[in-house]
Amino acid sequence: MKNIKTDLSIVLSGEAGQGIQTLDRLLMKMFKFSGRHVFSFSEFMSRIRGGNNSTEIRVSSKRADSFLDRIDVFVPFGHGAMARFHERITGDTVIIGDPAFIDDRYRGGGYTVVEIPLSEIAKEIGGKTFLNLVVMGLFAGLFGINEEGVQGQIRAQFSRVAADVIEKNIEALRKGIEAGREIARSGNIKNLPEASPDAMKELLINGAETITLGGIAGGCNFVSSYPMSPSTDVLVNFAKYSEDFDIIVEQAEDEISAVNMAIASWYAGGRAMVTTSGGGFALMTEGLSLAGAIESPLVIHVGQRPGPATGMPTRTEQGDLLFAIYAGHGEFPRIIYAPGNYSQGFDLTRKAFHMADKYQVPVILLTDQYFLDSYGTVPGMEIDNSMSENIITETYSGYRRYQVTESGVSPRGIPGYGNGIVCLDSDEHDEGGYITEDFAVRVVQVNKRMRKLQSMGPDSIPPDLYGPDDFLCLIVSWGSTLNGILEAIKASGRSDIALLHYSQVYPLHGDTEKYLKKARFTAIVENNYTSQFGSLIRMHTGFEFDRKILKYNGMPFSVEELAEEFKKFA
Amino acid sequence: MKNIKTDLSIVLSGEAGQGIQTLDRLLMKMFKFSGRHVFSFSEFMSRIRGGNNSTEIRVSSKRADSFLDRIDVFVPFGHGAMARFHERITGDTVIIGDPAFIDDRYRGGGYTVVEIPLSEIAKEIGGKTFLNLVVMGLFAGLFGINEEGVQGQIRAQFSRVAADVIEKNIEALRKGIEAGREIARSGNIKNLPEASPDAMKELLINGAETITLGGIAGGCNFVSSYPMSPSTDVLVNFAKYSEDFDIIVEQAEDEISAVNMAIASWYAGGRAMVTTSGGGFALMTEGLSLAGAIESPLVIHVGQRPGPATGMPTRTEQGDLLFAIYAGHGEFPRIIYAPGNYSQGFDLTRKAFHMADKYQVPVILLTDQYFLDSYGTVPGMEIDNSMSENIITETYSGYRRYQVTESGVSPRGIPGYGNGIVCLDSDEHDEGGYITEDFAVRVVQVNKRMRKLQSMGPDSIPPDLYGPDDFLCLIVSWGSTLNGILEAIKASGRSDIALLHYSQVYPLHGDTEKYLKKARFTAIVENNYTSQFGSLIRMHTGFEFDRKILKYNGMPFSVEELAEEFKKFA
Amino acid sequence: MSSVFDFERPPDMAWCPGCGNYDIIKAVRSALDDLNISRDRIVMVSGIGQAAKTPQYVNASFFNGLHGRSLPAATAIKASNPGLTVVVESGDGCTYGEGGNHFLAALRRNPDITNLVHDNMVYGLTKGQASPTSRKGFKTPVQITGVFLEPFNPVAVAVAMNASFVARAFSGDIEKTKEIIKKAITHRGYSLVDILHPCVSFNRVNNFSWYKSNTYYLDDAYDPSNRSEALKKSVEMEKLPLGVIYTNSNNKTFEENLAPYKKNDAPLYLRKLDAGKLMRIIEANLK
Amino acid sequence: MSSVFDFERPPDMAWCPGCGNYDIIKAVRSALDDLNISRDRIVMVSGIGQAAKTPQYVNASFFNGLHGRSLPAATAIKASNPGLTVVVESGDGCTYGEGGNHFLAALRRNPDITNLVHDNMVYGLTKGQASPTSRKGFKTPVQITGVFLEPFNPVAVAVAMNASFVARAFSGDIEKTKEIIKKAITHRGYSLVDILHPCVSFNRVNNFSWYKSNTYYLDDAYDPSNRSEALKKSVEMEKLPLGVIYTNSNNKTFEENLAPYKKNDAPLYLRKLDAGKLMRIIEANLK
Ligand SMILES: Cc1ncc(C[n+]2csc(CCOP(=O)(O)OP(=O)(O)O)c2C)c(N)n1
Ligand SMILES: Cc1ncc(C[n+]2csc(CCOP(=O)(O)OP(=O)(O)O)c2C)c(N)n1
Ligand code: SF4
Ligand code: SF4
Ligand SMILES: [Mg+2]
Ligand SMILES: [Mg+2]
Repeated sequence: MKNIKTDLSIVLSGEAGQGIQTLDRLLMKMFKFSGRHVFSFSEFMSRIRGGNNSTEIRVSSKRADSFLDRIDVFVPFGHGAMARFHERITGDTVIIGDPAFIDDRYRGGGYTVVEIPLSEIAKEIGGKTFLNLVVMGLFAGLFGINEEGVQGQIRAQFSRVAADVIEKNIEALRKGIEAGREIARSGNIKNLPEASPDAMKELLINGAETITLGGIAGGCNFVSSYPMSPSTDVLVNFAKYSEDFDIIVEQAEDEISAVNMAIASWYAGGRAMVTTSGGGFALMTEGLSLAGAIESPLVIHVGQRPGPATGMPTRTEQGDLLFAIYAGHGEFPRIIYAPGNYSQGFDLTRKAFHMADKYQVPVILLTDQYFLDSYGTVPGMEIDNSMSENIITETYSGYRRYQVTESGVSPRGIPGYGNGIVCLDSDEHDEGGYITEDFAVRVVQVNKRMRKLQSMGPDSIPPDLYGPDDFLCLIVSWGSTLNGILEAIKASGRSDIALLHYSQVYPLHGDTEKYLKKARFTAIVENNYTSQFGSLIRMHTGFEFDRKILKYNGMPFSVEELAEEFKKFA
Repeated sequence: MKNIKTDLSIVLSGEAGQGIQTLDRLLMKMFKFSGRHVFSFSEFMSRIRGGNNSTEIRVSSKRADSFLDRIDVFVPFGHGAMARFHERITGDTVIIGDPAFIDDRYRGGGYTVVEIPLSEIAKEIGGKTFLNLVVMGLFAGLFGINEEGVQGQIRAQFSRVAADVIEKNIEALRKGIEAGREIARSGNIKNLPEASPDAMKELLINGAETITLGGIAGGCNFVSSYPMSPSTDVLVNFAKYSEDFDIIVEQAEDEISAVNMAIASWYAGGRAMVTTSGGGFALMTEGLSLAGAIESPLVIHVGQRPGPATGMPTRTEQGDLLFAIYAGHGEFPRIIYAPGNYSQGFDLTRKAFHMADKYQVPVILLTDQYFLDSYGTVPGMEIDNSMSENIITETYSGYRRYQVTESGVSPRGIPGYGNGIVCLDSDEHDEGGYITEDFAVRVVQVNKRMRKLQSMGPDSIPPDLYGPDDFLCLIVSWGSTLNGILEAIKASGRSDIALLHYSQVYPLHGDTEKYLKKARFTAIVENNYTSQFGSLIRMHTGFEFDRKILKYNGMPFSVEELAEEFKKFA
Repeated sequence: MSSVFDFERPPDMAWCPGCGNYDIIKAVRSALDDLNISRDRIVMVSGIGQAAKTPQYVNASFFNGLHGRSLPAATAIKASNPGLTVVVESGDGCTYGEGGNHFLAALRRNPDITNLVHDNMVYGLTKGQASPTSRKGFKTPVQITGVFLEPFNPVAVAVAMNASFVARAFSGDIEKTKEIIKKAITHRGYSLVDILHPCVSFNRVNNFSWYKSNTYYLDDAYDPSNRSEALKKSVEMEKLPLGVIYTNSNNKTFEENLAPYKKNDAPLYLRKLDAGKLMRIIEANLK
Repeated sequence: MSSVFDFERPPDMAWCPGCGNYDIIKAVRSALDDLNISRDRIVMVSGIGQAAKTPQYVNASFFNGLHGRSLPAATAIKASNPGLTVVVESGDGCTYGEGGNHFLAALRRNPDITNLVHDNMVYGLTKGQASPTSRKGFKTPVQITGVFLEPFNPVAVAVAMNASFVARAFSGDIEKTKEIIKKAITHRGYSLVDILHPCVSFNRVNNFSWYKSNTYYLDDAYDPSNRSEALKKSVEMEKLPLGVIYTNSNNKTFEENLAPYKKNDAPLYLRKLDAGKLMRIIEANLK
């Protein structure tokens, strides 16, 4: 039996449609209220019912916010719930659950099994639906969490449910708590993570919500999208907030419509965004090129999943980076952000609106299923109007939309605001926006557009260096791998390793070479096959990494597999 | 007055709809029959009537097949036909034409003007429509081309026209010939290019036709496309040959349909291709990714034009290279060819079908308006069945479409041929083609797909080195810039310069580094703003060019401007 | 009832218990059996969605392509090998939403394929957003105040466009649905069957009993070749008529119009390039 | 006849002499003048094609986007600032071909925009391929044996989908076309006007006199609000009826249904983020 001091990893596994995600949220909230740091990652199949889904919840006294291989407590929710986890279930794992759901091979010899007739308990109370509450109670009891507090949470959350049902919920909870206390007493699971006061104050959020809220903080008031995993939650969240913040949320007939609507909304004074995944983004690339041609602001969220084509709709990958950078015919500047944690998710989405508006370029937010579907906590968010204001000009007679300027950015007018007219053409155009076939004008307009790459420089986000300034080994990564790498560096016990993490992946920041040259050994970590960011870095610096750590099976890196790799660094 | 020994450059300039392109073809044919090498490049506006279009015809005793700034003879076909050419009309240019069409600034002082009342002559014969024949005659007379031969050409070409109209054509021709002889006698234009016997035997072709004929030679029997300049001619040509070669030619409702049709046709035993330009290709990127996922052969022709978005629909650029390389979400192998001359246009399109079939990957043919719309001659073409045969397997009970093999290539069955069934899924799939969510199977299938990058190696086309093996300066280029660079190297008088030209631009050939390292000075020539191929080379070799020669105004490089640059090489 | 399209080992079907898709696949399998269609001469084509998984559960060749793109794929498959029976199965979102433009094109092209649209008036696989056929007022996590767009009526559009075969079915009646499917497959030309079916997970409004009480079968006297009658029937929205609503056999099929098949029926894969002819034509045209 | 939408210096118009587009733009300009629409409150939206160049020649704001994508753009412009008059002008290929799916969506969404489709039954700008409305038998360099697809009938589809305003016009009659356009612009909701016009360069079949003899005006007694009459009229193909064929004012417009406008009319650009509220909601929901 392992002594877990600060950090417990719980895996709940069952079929789609059993409500494991609901239970996940209930537990997360409960643990957070009890003063624990929490993090959970859900992995699920592309189906509505059946199959096998799971969630890993980490409960911890310090921030612990990445995917772990280790399973401390495993709760199966049905037959076949354990099969996919066999390699991760070890002698240190405590298996808690219905006797019927525990595979025979775990019985007798080497495994710690706590059999509790969970389904029966639920059935006695009134049916399967109460199973979740029993399990919630079980963990409340195990952790010795204040019973009234948990009851309060349930009463608040189910406030719209009939009174007798609530009471049954409470009963289920109580039964669970008893069972949990029993386990605690048994001493099978020792040294549970203790409460830490700062956790309680944090906000509980998932990646998708950081994008939505960041968007709202950036003044987003127009969202046109077509549902596509794993980005749909962002669309759903915007719909949820649409009435509160006067946001037009429109489900488009297809992604092509979505992106053209978003661009045209900016033209007419909206602050628009689309959310999609790789396949939908592919359909938007002509629109992206349109934004480039007419110098329209545009924010595109791309939640990556494994490709090509439909690929693995509910899994994770970082396989669309170079596509995002070069998507769209012709040449034009763009910005690509890839948040590494929830704060960045919020801040960068907010900033995306501002940068799109300031430089009149498309900004792409590149996330992935791992980022979007994992829950965790964040201390707070910066909210003011600095990124949500329209950067527009009142037009006047003679106003020219594409007036040539030193920065390449022309004052942006919108129709209906001022006496001028605002003319946009996807053909090459003159300063007034009218079609031109003049070669000299073409060159002037290309130069003007491309000049923004320079103008944007000061607003470029440098990579973040985590770890010792005098590192010997340097890991480079981008996007959602941030937390896992940081935890793995700690776990590796190596104090000579630093991480250089990019949340702005394009344009590549100028400091890159400086950092890389300093290192004795360099490695890149990417959730893809070809090391796309590594290729980008080579394209811009000539630099090649000593080691490429790549994963492309559809799952995020685990802390353990990374730590294993880091230990081997020369 | 310049003494032109081997090479005359004629520019005809007028409005859209005046039939300048028809005249261009008539003249090309006539000159070729007379034993001259010919080349012509048409540049035109994106409109049907009016505006200003021109064609530059080079008539030469040796092959001369690239765009020249120099204009030896200029014929205006209307008011305003000269304005856009002022910088290129010099004291050495002989201006021949209707007094009404010759701008005043060319009269008196420094310019050679030959006024001939061309329109009046045509009118006397019967109307404007005869103008072309008068001009044709004019050049026949000037060159002293056998009159009967030219008459024969006319009679053959207009065989379906009423007899009296033909006679009027002949009359127009004769009037022109008289005028031409007059000019010849005047001695204004001296030393016209002499005939060379080999020219007569050559085939007269344009870029678009090389793609079509190469496709047919590759066994193409299914073309689904949506019209888009400058690629429409390829579609039109396929339609023209459809009955002769049993080709299904379908105008799709949009590019998305086009690409999905083409992929599905391969599935059902067709050999399919789409032709489009950047904007249409953007819409096909999801389909491209589908081809990657289901390992479908696919041939896509992309005729580049300046972007972004609608850009300059009838102009040229090489701006879609990196887009083509990274288009489509997810990771999968592909091949990209970029023909540099007509032979390559034919050979590579033919080969594209074979390679697509052999490795079950999409193959992209990247051309541009300059390549597609310029006419010239080619000695002949290799035609046999070696590239047109289906590489398919008769299926059997238990056949599995994605059987894992060492090369990554699985025997390709098609439905209806054999007793087996052929199952294709855009989701990640197992060997049988059925959806899988198994992480291990995912990895096996990714590895299998990506292994083809290695297997394809032996079939990879190395870059061609033109010039001295012991070069000091090395120019690198790709696609349509080939001929212009070769002529410019000659014109520069520099014998230390070699050209390394890529007709396969992706995957980048392994010899690249070897060549680059040998050079004292390196330069890259590209018809774009950002030097996309240069970036690709750096991504793969770390190598950076000393000099980037880039042009992005919508026109191809001229020999002179390149030669100017080459002369400056250190 | 066993079918030649069953698997030796039954596949793990990814549909929810109680879903109408199970009934549709039964009707499809037995229609194919009834028509004696051979397993190696049929191709099932689909896009992406819950309905689009159908081909995975029919033991035959399939092309399971992109969301919304089943019709161009099916059209090309049929055109490349007209000897194959081509059946397209996909959802309402896939066919009328993402694929709307291809739906219009298929109506015009008239390939000899059968298009079975599993119409549950919702996006199932992506967890319950409105589809083009969702009724007004239908609330979802995206349409939070209810759908306010006019529902798409595929039958009316098809009849208005003078389509070849237009029918509506309801999964709840497997036998009648099977018969309609058989007519659709045997009909020469593009056959649309909009098959209403309940989605028990995401459409609680248009459930089994809703369909029961909001549909009726056209009576035997109804003549589907009468266009003006069909037009009238097709726009009925209060109670949706079921059965074959319109047929029009005046038009040739897409395949019949294609260059290769004017001379012979051989599928493309059996044809060879005539290299000599190509050589001759090149010499003749380009010299 | 001068218009506030004229330029000081007349632009170089890229249309062929004799093209019907000239008549359409005249009708549009004078309709706008008649309706007293102010130059700074109107946006012209188009895709790509010859027709799509129209906004370039009307002295007003315009959004000349991608081929086929005029309708999503126009819908979003109107939704972002409902105070603007939004007129979409594009070709038959652009609107019904590449843009077919958006056409279907616009019919369902019912934004208060006016869609003038310059229908010359051909792709003009790309030099004469068939468009969805090309008649059977029409030969082109791509359709070398003639079009064999059923022509798309936008009017029939629109009526079948219970659209808001459906009309057909002919460029040859500027005055009547103008009146139809005025009705379309003043109508609340999505208004489709399919404007037949000759393409003198690429459509030698459906020329001026063809249109003259293959169209007729609906008489004054015709009641466009009668759907079943409209359905009948809409499918007439021998002689194409001209005029307002169908109107349906039962549905709210797209904009009226949108969250922001339920409380007030202010266009999006005049609204500001309520940062305090955002803070409160975050604290309430996520704590
Ligand atoms: C280009 C693209 N956009 C979006 C998706 C995501 N997606 C998959 S299925 C689906 C909707 C399915 O609805 P429907 O066609 O009605 O099928 P159902 O699941 O209801 O049977 C969507 C939006 C996708 N796979 N590809
Ligand atoms: C995505 C894309 N595909 C194709 C084109 C090429 N294209 C430009 S206009 C046009 C057809 C125009 O036809 P129509 O809309 O009828 O307009 P018209 O020129 O006849 O007025 C096409 C195919 C394009 N610009 N973009
Ligand atoms: S989500 Fe709906 S349509 Fe899909 S399987 Fe479940 S019940 Fe059927
Ligand atoms: S091509 Fe046809 S539609 Fe276009 S301008 Fe000329 S005549 Fe008009
Ligand atoms: Mg559905
Ligand atoms: Mg047209």
